[in-house]
Amino acid sequence: MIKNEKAKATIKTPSPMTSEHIQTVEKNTVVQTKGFNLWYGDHHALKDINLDIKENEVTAIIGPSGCGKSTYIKALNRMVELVPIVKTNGEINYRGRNILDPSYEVEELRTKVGMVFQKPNPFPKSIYDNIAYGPRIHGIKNKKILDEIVEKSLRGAAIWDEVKDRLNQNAYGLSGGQQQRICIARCLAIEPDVILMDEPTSALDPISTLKVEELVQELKDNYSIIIVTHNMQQAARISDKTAFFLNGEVVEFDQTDKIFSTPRDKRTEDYISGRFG
Amino acid sequence: MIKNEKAKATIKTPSPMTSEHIQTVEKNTVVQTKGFNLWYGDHHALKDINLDIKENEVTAIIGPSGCGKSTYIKALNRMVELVPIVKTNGEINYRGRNILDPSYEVEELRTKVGMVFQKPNPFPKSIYDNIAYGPRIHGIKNKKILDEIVEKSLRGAAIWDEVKDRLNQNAYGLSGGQQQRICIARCLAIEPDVILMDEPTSALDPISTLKVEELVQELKDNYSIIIVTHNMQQAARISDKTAFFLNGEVVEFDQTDKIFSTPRDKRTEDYISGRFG
Amino acid sequence: MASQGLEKKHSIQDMIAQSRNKKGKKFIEKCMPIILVITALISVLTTIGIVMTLIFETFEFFQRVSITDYLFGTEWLPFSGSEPLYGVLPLILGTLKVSVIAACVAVPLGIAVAIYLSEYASDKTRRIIKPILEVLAGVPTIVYGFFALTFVTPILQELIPSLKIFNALSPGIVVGIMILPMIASLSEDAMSSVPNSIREGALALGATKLEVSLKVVLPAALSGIIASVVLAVSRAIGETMIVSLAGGATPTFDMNVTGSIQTMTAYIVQVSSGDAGYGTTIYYSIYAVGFTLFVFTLLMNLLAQFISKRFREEY
Amino acid sequence: GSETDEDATNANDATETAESGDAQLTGTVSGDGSSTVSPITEALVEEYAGVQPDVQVSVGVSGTGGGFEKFIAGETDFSNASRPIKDEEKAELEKAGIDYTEFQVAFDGLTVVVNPENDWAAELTVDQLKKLWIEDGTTKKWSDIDPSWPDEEIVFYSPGTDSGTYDYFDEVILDGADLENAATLSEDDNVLVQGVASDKNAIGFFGYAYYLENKDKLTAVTVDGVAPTNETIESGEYTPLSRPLFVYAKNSALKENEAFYDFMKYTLENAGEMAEAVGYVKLPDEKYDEGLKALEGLK
Amino acid sequence: MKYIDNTDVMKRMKSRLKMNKVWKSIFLIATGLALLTLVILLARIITQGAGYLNWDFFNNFGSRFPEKAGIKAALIGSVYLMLVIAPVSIILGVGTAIYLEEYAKKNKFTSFIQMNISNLAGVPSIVFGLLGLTIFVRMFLLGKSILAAGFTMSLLILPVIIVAAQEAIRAVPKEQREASYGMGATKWQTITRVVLPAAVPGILTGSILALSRAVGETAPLVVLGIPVILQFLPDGLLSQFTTLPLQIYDWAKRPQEEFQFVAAAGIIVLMIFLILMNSIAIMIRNKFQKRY
Ligand SMILES: Nc1ncnc2c1ncn2[C@@H]1O[C@H](COP(=O)(O)OP(=O)(O)OP(=O)(O)O)[C@@H](O)[C@H]1O
Ligand SMILES: Nc1ncnc2c1ncn2[C@@H]1O[C@H](COP(=O)(O)OP(=O)(O)OP(=O)(O)O)[C@@H](O)[C@H]1O
Ligand SMILES: [Mg+2]
Ligand SMILES: [Mg+2]
Ligand SMILES: O=P([O-])([O-])[O-]
Repeated sequence: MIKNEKAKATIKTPSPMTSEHIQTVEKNTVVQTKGFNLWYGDHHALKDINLDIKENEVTAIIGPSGCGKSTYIKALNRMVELVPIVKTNGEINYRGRNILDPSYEVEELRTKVGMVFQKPNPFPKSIYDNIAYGPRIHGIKNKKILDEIVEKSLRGAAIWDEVKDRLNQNAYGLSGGQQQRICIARCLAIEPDVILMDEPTSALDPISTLKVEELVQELKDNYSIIIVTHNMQQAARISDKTAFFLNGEVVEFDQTDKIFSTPRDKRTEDYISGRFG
Repeated sequence: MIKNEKAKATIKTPSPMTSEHIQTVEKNTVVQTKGFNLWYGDHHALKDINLDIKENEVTAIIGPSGCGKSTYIKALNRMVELVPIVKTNGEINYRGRNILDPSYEVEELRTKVGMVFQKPNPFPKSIYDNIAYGPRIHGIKNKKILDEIVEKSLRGAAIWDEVKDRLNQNAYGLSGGQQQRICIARCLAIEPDVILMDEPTSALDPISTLKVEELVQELKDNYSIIIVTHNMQQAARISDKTAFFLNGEVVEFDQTDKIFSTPRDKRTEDYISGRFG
Repeated sequence: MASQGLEKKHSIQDMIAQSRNKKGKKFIEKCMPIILVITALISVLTTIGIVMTLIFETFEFFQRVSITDYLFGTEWLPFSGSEPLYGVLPLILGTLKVSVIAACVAVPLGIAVAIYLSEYASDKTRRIIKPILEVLAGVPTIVYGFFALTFVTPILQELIPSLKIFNALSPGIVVGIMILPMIASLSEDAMSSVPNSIREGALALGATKLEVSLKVVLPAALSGIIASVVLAVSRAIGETMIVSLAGGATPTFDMNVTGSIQTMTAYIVQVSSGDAGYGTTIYYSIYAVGFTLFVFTLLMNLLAQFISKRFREEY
Repeated sequence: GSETDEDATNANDATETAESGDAQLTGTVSGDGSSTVSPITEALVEEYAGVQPDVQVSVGVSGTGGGFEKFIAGETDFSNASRPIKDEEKAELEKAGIDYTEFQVAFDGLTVVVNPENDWAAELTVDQLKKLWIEDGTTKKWSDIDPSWPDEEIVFYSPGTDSGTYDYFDEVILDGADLENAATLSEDDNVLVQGVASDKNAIGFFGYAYYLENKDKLTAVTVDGVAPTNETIESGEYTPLSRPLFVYAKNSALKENEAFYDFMKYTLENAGEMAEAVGYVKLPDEKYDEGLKALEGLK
Repeated sequence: MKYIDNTDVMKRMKSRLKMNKVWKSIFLIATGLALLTLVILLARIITQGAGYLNWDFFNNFGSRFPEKAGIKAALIGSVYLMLVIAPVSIILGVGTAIYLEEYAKKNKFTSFIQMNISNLAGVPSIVFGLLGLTIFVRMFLLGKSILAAGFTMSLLILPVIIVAAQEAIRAVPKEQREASYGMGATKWQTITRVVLPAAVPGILTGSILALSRAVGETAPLVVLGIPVILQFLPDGLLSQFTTLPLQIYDWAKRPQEEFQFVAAAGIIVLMIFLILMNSIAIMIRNKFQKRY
């Protein structure tokens, strides 16, 4: 597990603990999780999590059902607070500021850290209104600016061509894969810094899955992406780094190719080879 | 794909089409699907399915989401009829009689062809009553016989020791894995001939999954089992034969080891190697 | 795309940052919960209002009539010039007669309708029949009252010659018809919320629809069904116009259902649309009866809640 | 409303008799009370709307007691009553500081009726009525009253205990004794009509108006040889079963509310006619003049 | 070691299937019976009252002549009453529901409010009449006005609306809220822009059904002392008025037989009013049926 306070400043120094340092140029850390614990009531769901998420990378989170993957990424934009019995301690620093600090406005945080969910969850509104939702709640009313944002976001989510002629139709008329890309576009519309994705393709067919995967690859040029997936091949295909969670702990966190070729931990190996999960 | 009318009578005759004939002793065919088609309204969900299920074997059905796996096994006990818009043609012969024949009473069929569902669905009753439900509706009222059936079925489902002291407690108090085994026990209690399982472990934790897998292996001594799974390792581990479905068609059906080592079809290979799904 | 995105990236976030910290938004965010709590408190105030309204006049009543005479007296003769008697039991009995008859009509029928709609009928049939039944529930009670008096009673008199014009049977049956849709609809809701997966579990064992309905769905929905019955019966207890019109105005303390009765509600209507002088004991008695009625329905409702909490099925 | 000429002819030219319709008034008048009086009031309100369309008169039908309750609470300008005001009510009014004046507006003849097939009891004396109606703990048969009458159980129908009609009957016929327990009581006089009309052994009593409307289905019993008719009731010959109907008016409202004064004046001028039109009996003319005089004194 | 005897099972199968058929017909008959009652009820009313339904009936005030008696004041009065009840009860009801579903923490106070609401739902309407008389007519000096009656009726149907709104709000999937919060929306923004729009059909359906109950209520208005005899239309919310059921009740008690038919005609109007409201509710429900 990794423990480096100022990854930003660290220069390439090979170390057995922080394997990402092997890379030639160390990227900026966007989100740094330090000694983070989370309880649902009495249930200790996340145990002493330490993870650094780098800029313009795709970080995959894998692990068996119930290991805390969703909980972890929901903690990163404090969505987990919607469950009233949640208690946390430790630190999660976004761009250097601890988001767990009560003075940190969640609304502000969430405009920076966007999220795409497992089940496509567009609003039962028109496609246009779905995308414009975010800008609007943040006070952007100018129709022309909104038009621009909508087009740009839909293009960004690689769905503009499919829907440009029916922006006023209800988003529920779209297929699951299109809906999911609408949700991604909706997230892009406020131009977040980090995008969290919780099994974004698990409800999609193979072709839609492929489209979303390609999209993720493109998006990482501009965004830092954290993606939860139960599909290990997917993690292997699209991510730069992979974290393996088990029973609320990070068992291993490393370059994706390393995790899949030469896992250090026996449990990681067992999981990857399909021996459980 | 396979097309043999009287598998029972067939003697080992090597053939390029029916790869199961390579086996030394040909087992009896229990369920034979012949030119079976199924529509949900206009949507052609199963296309010209031909599959022979043999006695005392585990047949796995794999394929990406939406390819028609659940639809197919629900057709085998006509549960699919619960969707009012379903239309079918072709034949499904169970022990030589076409179950699609309207004169075939579904209730009779379903006492022969049991089913275990994806999400554990015990009745909100005591454990005992859950298991005794089937025998009771079939007219068994004698308390002693019921007791015996309950014990035997729970033992059969490898959960007797865990619940024997609380048979009168509500089944909802159990964990997901236990509930699933209760459902299996409930199915065993009416002593079916065939057991259909629709992703029986997908909602379970690794340890429960293991238990259920072991159970399936044991059960095949007495039952013919058809199991849908999205976990390819699972299919490889526990099944004798595997059918790969794609877009409502059977792409390949063969001995499991063959499917996983040397698939004949490119699409099968792609799927197995995780290139989609 | 990438470079363009980068360029514009800051502009949207900048716009967002600009409009943030607007006072109005924060103010609304702070105010709304307070406003909403106030609306929520209105229902509490209503209850307090009801209890207060009833309690003062009831207190005045018990200055004049002893509580024990009221609670245990078996004769209710407030209008007797010589010696008025205020034993509430005949009124309660009248109310019970009507409610029990209503329940006998509505519970089996209502549950049968619910089973039909939830387990047998097609989606389309259900969507047509449910609203029609809701019309039945929405028929104003005075309409039912005249229906009982001018249609049901004469028919019943053909069958039971000794039946009086005013009786407990006819309004009982009609109140039953009135609450039937409530039981049918709420029970149907309870039954349809039993997950299909449980139904499928039973069907897959070879159970017939009847066996699924009676042995799986019904028990699973039992708490909802019982709660609907209790609610419907408490509605029957509170029903006013049907019993005023068709039940009569003679409180009797016997088990006869063919003769005239009076219920608590009918008494309140009788006095409040009648001749009793303001400030008389009779006048105050309607508050005492109203309070009794309130306590009755309160108990029924607590029972309903207890049942649905105690026996709630988790699926 | 659409009170046109045709309307006026139907109303026996009631509008023409109103000489107070010159000055157009506005204002609201509200009343409540007896259901017995309400048909007369309704007729008056209906006609008055033709005279003074801008005066809003509204009248509730909460029964005599209910009407007084609202009168005492100060919510109404006048209260209809089918019996004289009670002492408790007087006391409450005094406590509330409300001065009032009682006006008689019409007679209601209580009518005792039997089924047309009943040929034995069409003529009764007050004593027989007492015997019939006073509770004596037995199940009564017609033969108990007069041995020559049939040996069959009597079926009784009476207005509800809380009605003015019941009160009045109880007072003048039964002298306050309890009414026959077996009687079917109803607040709805139509039910009584139905009951008596459908049973040979039935007897009942209710307001004269209900008898008039159902003459063909019922036989009115003569009391001490006098049949209830407009003449016998107005002249006072039909005793003791005719009772006056009242309107109680709030003095302060008469003074302050010109519309109310005008409506009351209209009432007293036309009540007799309207009463007859809806099945009651008018008072002797002097009575109305007395009322008008008293009213003038309150202006 | 087989416990289930196959031939026995097959033998029983026949009788079980027969039972299934028999009971299915019983359930069907029960449903038919309920519907039949409605048909009889309506048929009787229509045969009695249809003859009196004409333009004059809608355009006349009450009258002592049955053939001239009309329903104008009552119909308009009922409409006015709705105009008060609908906004008051829906605003209070939805507000309460939002509070309970979105803001309230699961504590004693909340469950007390919840319990209180379901208790109120069972309080007889006549008791609400007593409450309205004391509070609105007397204490707030509203008199027997539309406002007083409207407030009383609003409280009467409030619990029903709260429960319907709660259910509608609860039915909005958690994912919808998460999507909104995930965009940085505040709670109130999420409620007004995501939750309420999605819940509106459910809220409206429940509210309209509750309102249709209010239209038919008689007992509380009798207690309030709402007048029946008047020859004018309301000219404001503090005006006096009357309502359909009161007018019908008054007619039905008249001595003249014709008034029975006038009453039936009134009932037809009331039923049309109700069926209209119910149909709107059903239309809303069917049009916006859940799409998640
Ligand atoms: N709202 C909640 N209340 C209580 N416990 C919860 C809640 N949500 C999750 N948990 C528990 O926390 C643990 C981690 O859950 P989480 O949803 O993060 O798992 P996951 O890794 O995302 O699993 P999956 O692959 O099934 O989505 C589980 O044991 C779960 O039961
Ligand atoms: N009730 C239904 N009505 C209409 N279409 C349906 C229905 N159920 C399934 N389908 C469609 O039939 C196809 C096959 O569905 P099915 O559930 O059999 O897939 P599956 O292979 O079991 O997928 P999964 O792995 O997600 O369970 C899908 O395209 C699905 O959309
Ligand atoms: Mg998850
Ligand atoms: Mg499936
Ligand atoms: O309404 P009453 O005339 O019976 O008081």
